[in-house]
Amino acid sequence: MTITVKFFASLRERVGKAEARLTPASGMSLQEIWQQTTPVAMPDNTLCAVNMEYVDHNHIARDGDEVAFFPPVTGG
Amino acid sequence: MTITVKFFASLRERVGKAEARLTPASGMSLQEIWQQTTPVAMPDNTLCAVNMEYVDHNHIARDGDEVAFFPPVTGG
Amino acid sequence: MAVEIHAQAFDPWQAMQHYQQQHITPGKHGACASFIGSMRDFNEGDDVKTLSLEHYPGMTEKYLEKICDEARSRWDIMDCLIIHRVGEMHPNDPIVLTAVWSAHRGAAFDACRYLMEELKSRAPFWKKETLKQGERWVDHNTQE
Amino acid sequence: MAVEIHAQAFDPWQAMQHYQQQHITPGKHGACASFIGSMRDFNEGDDVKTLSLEHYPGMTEKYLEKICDEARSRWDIMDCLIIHRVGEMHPNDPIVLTAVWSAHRGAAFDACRYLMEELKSRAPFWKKETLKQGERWVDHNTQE
Repeated sequence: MTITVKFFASLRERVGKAEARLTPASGMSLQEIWQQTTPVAMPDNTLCAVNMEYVDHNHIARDGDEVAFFPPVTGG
Repeated sequence: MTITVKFFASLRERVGKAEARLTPASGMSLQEIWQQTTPVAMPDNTLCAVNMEYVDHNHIARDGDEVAFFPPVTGG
Repeated sequence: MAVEIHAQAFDPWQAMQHYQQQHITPGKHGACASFIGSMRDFNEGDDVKTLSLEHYPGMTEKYLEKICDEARSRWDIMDCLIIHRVGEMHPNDPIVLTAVWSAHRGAAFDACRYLMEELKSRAPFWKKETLKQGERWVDHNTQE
Repeated sequence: MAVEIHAQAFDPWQAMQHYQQQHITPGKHGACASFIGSMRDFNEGDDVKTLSLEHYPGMTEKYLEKICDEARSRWDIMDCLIIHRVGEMHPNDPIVLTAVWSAHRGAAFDACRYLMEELKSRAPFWKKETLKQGERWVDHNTQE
């Protein structure tokens, strides 16, 4: 299975990449996905989305999912 | 003394005049001014102003005052 | 701060843009909340063809200024603008504009709404509608 | 209902006017409440020279549409418009516009404010400021 991982804004800069691709054997929690993708510790206030919907850190990503990590939003 | 009396909107039409002038010997309440100016009964919801400030019906008008009677406001 | 009574149709968007360009220091405000009230072609279940708006010259401006001053004393706002039409108007014509500029959005939203609510309850304006069946004075304001 | 992300400067007043002309049936709405957020040249006590706004293409639009849908389900409104800038901008540039059309003013005011509050708390946008001393990510939104 393939999972696409995206980092935005300050997290992209901190992690040093905008995107990564994982091919795990089975579903993984977003916590595990972060750890597999970067040695950087996940900041406490990190927000997560799967397929462009907010989810929590324990959500399990599945084949084909687009996972995103980003800091608190500051638009408007 | 001279008091100018103005009527607006539906009250102007009901009373049949836009303006009147009274020359009473002394101060008069707005109730009395209305009665001196028109035989029409004052509608319950009539608003009063003296010199362009809201006042109640018992307010005493003085020499030089501009008194106005009008229905509930409906702007905006 | 400006209060304007217009006897002719006005463009509320252009008025806001012009006012901002002329009166608001660039880069200092973060928020502009505004409200535009327009003439509907129906009221109380009837078709309305034209609307005639009367005011009390002098007192109307005085109360609009008073309401602006109250808003400025209650909220931390930079400036505000009120424009109100009078005379005969047609469906879709803008009737009223209230606009408030401030550093932060909460004050702009609160003050803009305050201007409208106070205007509707205290500023001496009166509406008369022309229906198919004839004319009638509007005797109370519509629901908020 | 429309949600637009603009990579270039936009004129919020013209956008509202155009949207109304094209999408709002004349004479049916009595109220249009709007909010324009603009770039200030200061934040947290520092001078800000430029602001760079990043978003998550796809998710941002999805959440703005979701927020509009929620507003339409909660209040009796006719239409709404959200425009948000992305990319590099300068002090005084409009960042965001939310506008709501309805028959009565209460729904327009409530829904317009809801759009802004929800946008600020849920729509994936991130601001980076350029100061004299260098760049910094804005890590939380300003007070309401």
